[in-house]
Amino acid sequence: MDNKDKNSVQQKPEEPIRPDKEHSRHIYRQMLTIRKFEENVNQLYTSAKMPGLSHLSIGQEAVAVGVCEALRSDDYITSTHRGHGHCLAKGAKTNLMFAELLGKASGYCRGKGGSMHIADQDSGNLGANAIVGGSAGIATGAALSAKMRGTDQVAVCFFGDGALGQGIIYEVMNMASLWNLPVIYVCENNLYTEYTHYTETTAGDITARAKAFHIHAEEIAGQDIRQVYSTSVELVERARSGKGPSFLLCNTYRYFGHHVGDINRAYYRSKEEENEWKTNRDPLIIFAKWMTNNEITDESGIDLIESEVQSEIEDSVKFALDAPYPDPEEVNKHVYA
Amino acid sequence: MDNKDKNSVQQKPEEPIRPDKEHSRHIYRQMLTIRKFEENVNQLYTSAKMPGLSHLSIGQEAVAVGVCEALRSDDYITSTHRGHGHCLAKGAKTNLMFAELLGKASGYCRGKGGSMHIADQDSGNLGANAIVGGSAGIATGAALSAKMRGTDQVAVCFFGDGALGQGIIYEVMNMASLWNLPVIYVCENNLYTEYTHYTETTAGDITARAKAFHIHAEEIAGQDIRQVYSTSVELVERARSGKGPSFLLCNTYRYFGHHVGDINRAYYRSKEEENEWKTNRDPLIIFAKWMTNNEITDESGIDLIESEVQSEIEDSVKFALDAPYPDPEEVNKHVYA
Amino acid sequence: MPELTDRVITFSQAVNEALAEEMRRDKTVFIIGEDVAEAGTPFKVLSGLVEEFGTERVLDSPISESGFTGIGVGAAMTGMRPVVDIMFGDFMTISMDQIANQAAKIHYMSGGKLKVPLVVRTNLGASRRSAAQHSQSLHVWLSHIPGLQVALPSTPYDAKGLLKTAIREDNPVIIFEDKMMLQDKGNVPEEDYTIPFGVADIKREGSDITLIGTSSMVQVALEAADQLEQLNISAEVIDPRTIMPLDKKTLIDSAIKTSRVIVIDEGYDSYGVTAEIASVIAEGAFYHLEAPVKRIGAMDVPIPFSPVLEDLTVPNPAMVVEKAKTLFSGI
Amino acid sequence: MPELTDRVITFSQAVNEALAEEMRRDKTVFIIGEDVAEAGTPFKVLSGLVEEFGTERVLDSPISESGFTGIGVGAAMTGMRPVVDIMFGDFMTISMDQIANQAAKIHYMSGGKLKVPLVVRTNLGASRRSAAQHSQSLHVWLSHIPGLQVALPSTPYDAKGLLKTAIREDNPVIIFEDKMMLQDKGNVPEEDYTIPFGVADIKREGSDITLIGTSSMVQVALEAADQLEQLNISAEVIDPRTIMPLDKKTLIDSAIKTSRVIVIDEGYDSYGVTAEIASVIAEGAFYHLEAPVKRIGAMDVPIPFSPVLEDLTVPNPAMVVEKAKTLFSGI
Ligand SMILES: Cc1ncc(C[n+]2csc(CCOP(=O)(O)OP(=O)(O)O)c2C)c(N)n1
Ligand SMILES: Cc1ncc(C[n+]2csc(CCOP(=O)(O)OP(=O)(O)O)c2C)c(N)n1
Ligand SMILES: [Mg+2]
Ligand SMILES: [Mg+2]
Repeated sequence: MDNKDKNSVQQKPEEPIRPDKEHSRHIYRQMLTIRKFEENVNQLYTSAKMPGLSHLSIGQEAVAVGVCEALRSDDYITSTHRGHGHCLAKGAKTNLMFAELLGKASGYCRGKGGSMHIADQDSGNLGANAIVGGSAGIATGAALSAKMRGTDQVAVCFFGDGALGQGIIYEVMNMASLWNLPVIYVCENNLYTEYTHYTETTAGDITARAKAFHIHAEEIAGQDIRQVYSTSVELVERARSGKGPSFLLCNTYRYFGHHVGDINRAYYRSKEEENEWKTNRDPLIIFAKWMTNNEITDESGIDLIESEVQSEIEDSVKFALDAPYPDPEEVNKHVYA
Repeated sequence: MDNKDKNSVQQKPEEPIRPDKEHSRHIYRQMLTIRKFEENVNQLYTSAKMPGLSHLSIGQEAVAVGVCEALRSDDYITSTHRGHGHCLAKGAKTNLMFAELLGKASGYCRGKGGSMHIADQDSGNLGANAIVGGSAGIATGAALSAKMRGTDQVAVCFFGDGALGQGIIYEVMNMASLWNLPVIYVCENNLYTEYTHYTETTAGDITARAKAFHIHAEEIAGQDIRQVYSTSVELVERARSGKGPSFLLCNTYRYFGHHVGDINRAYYRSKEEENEWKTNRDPLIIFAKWMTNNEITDESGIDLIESEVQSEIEDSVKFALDAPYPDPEEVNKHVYA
Repeated sequence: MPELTDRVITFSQAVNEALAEEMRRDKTVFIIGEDVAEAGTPFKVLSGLVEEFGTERVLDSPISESGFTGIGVGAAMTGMRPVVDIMFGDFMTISMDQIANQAAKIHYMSGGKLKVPLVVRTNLGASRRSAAQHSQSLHVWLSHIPGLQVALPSTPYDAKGLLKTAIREDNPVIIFEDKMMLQDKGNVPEEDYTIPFGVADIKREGSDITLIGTSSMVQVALEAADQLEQLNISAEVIDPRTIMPLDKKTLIDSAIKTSRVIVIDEGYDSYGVTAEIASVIAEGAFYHLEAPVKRIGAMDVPIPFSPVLEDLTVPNPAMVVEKAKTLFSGI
Repeated sequence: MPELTDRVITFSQAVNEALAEEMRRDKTVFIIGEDVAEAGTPFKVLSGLVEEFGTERVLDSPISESGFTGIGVGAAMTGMRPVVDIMFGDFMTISMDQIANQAAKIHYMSGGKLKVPLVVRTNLGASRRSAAQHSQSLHVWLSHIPGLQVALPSTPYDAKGLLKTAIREDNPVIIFEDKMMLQDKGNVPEEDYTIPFGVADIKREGSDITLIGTSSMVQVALEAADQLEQLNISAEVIDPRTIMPLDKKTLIDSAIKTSRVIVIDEGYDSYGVTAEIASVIAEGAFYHLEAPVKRIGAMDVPIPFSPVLEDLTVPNPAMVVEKAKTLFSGI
């Protein structure tokens, strides 16, 4: 592994595609929704209202939103254990998601899936996946299916740096390349697997792994939504127009622990590192600044979005807390279709 | 996949290490032993004296011998379903191998393993493997073990182009690179998996796959034993001296079918292609020519080797045919140590 | 029950016909696996399909069982009906995550929203001198995982009918063929038919003992039944045809009728299919059994290469007859 | 039987102690797995080991279960005694080829020449609201494969003793810990001791009914036994401790003595561990049983996330008591 600075993110030189004003505000709202959604997830956990654990993607919002904004709603995504962001960015509703996280019948999966298995067919989300690398085949299969059915749908496979350890990733990249499938492999390198720095688990050069299969690969700063969005637009266009698969490495960071219970992190990473990312590389701050600098909106516009999102989230939490649990008879339904 | 000529083999520019005369004759004998061994395996099959099927490596002798001649007897190898060559090259005896292939009690594995599972601990052969890619972990683990035990042993993992489809190969290459293990991944690209050309199953660039993990990789003409041997000496030296893993891509060809029963091959490859390799790229012919040109031996010297090998093989076949089958009580021995 | 037909074809032809018919009927059906196209698999079961349906629907894959099984799962979730070909059942060990953690659970985990109409076609059975990594019968693993269905055809007729049902099912189905049965012949109608899952087939009626066999062990049971007839023992032979779902009622009813049962399956004996079936019957027919339910599975050893050893590990009619005799001698 | 000792430690500490002691005793023992070093695994079971033994013997691996299990196999074949850590039992699906086709068979396939002294440490059990891919109990799969041994400690004492035995064994051993038991406390002697495989432990003596429990289901059985005592039913509770090898004699003898049996295991019910044990007893104690052997496994559904559903799927003492009552009421 190159002993490159942990925090280094590579800047793409080109000026990214510039979303229009309304789209910019929408993008900001989406990122903020993810952040507030997950802050509340953490809250629900610490107040013992949420069963089990949950993995927060706060800090990584620009990747989820930047990629999904480049997709159509009938395009597919597959996601991971850290999947709330992908799910929301692809179009899921916060109330049904909270309900799922609380194990309620009105949740996306009737409470049967929970945080690690949220799927929402209507928005093209084929599901989070609790097996690291477990959805790589599914995304690639969805791309094959799109090609076979003659649609121009595209499939995006989100996964973390840790999933680079799973052989299936290489198996399916090989096939995607051979068969020229419309699939984009989006690797979110947030520097850590659970509690181990990626340089201890990842030899060599990440994008070179994809390139070895003749897959077009790019590495970008995952905290800059404009870069993520514009690169994604290019890669989606490639896939949709039959130019085949690609690999997008997004350098990013999770602010919280591996899961909500991972509070004492000093043995694997420093407070300084966390602060550096939170302060100088926060995707919301960066984008808000760009919006105000470019007169897309002003402080009060941002405050308005903030309060709208805040009240949506509050309503959603309330909806979920009030929602009923599934009936006991549900337990052995849906084993077979 | 580069649409490179099927038969292309890349020549390494440097003059290989030149084995001394005696060693040259030994190398020739080893290659010839493999060839004659397998010709007799085919014979035993067609005359219905061998149970099951068997995969012949005739045509690929230079890879097995070139690599194993660079190893010490306490170095390790792991092998494949097409493993007779590796096994003999590492030091196994033809009589005990024939006995194993016939399912006899005096075989290397008491008849329990057969062609696809021959192992010979005494010569450092950790076993053939009937799972494509199945031994990649074992070889890498042997290298880790050597490092942990503080020996300077080296492990070689032989596998075919088809094994490049198995994810485990990439998982273990990653770890071998991270941990700087003394392991050499030897990929024998004989152009086909079972009945499919490797270009239909292998995207991109093979050595780039290893290099992406920062593994030193070389591609050589696998029909030229001098090249195989000299490159192997280098790579073994690297591994032994703590410089880490490497990957050796050997371009080669199997003359026979995927297994002894694969007689009608026209639907997947041409007679012309087969003849081209047998005539112009035969490792035995090439090396014999070099030996005579360089006065290492003359025609009669080669004939002598031939007749010695021939009689050894004849004795071995006879030994195996006469050997007794295992006792029925053997059947449930060795399930547990 | 088989329709009356004079047409006799092999097991292998029946499988091929089922695939061809379903692929003609439904454009979303496709095949993916190693050497499935021009080679038609090493067993030649798929010969001719690529010629009719092209390489777009008969996909030669790299040797990536985990990857292409996963691709099958994803394709199944998005409108296709893939038939994933795993060349030897032993290789499913490599794709068990995709089968047992993904395919099996997605419908349930999504609260019933997503479906995985996937077929995994693979095989089981020893006796081919292929040694320990090419001879296993691992069907019990799959039967243990909720969400999967497991079919074990024992005749050409069943092979065609069960495979068609599997392809039309909205759930993942693992269908195991015994490698030794591929050339077996039997009556197979030309018309379209399917065989419902969870319905056992009484292959032979009898009154003194029930022999329950799966896959090629049905033939072993039938041969044993013939031999038992010589001894004046009337054996009923039942083939569950699918072991998940399992037609417990037919098995228990027969056990109640005959009061003696032997279960024969080619998986390893311990913790195998025979254990489930034996325990279902021991419970369901408890008050009617004259003797304990007996189990005959493959010997609990890695399958040896040497023919003299391998043959000892697989159940055969003589073993069944011997075991049956002990059930009548009083103990 | 436990030595007399006052020292009380947790299950997790017992495991940690076993590893530390074996690593001190034998330089060839090492640990490999995800986040095993500084993090000491997410369950913190290995805390402190890397500090004592260094990163050379406590290896943090990439998330490559198949790869590092294979590395374990290779290291085991060449003089080391690896303890491979699979974070959740569900992830073994990814390394099943390395476990079932390689580790399990190498000794046999090599005619007894090669040995694989490998330990795979993993877990089983639901109830943590971790949903379908982090809650399974797949131990029956391993028990089905000849060449493997399977240990299921149910107390801190057994956890230490069985793990030590596993590490000293010359065969591959899969040891499953229940995630819910890690904080359970119990008496554990400081001295070195091992527990032989294949020897069941009678955790409580009784005369009216035998409750056979595995892993955390031993505790469920013990609680059920307490409740049954209130009903004047004397329950014997037996823990097989290893299910491969299985101490059939102790189980059958108890069944003969009590004449009624319930088997409780947290794997899926169908084709699970309960099937094997029930059928072994139904056969071995056939002439002594007053009622059919009853099985209680996990419900045959992917484990649901929602607590209200998940709790329905796992066997509990009330279910055992209810089932027991039916065995005494006539039919
Ligand atoms: C196959 C598998 N192995 C191990 C785990 C346990 N696990 C869950 S998340 C995780 C780390 C994943 O790291 P990464 O892919 O970088 O994603 P991140 O958590 O950083 O988003 C691990 C090891 C798992 N879920 N699946
Ligand atoms: C995991 C696995 N999948 C499939 C097979 C069946 N199979 C045996 S050999 C082979 C082709 C191997 O090709 P390659 O690796 O190039 O080796 P070669 O036969 O050319 O020496 C296949 C598919 C297998 N043995 N193992
Ligand atoms: Mg990460
Ligand atoms: Mg090849």
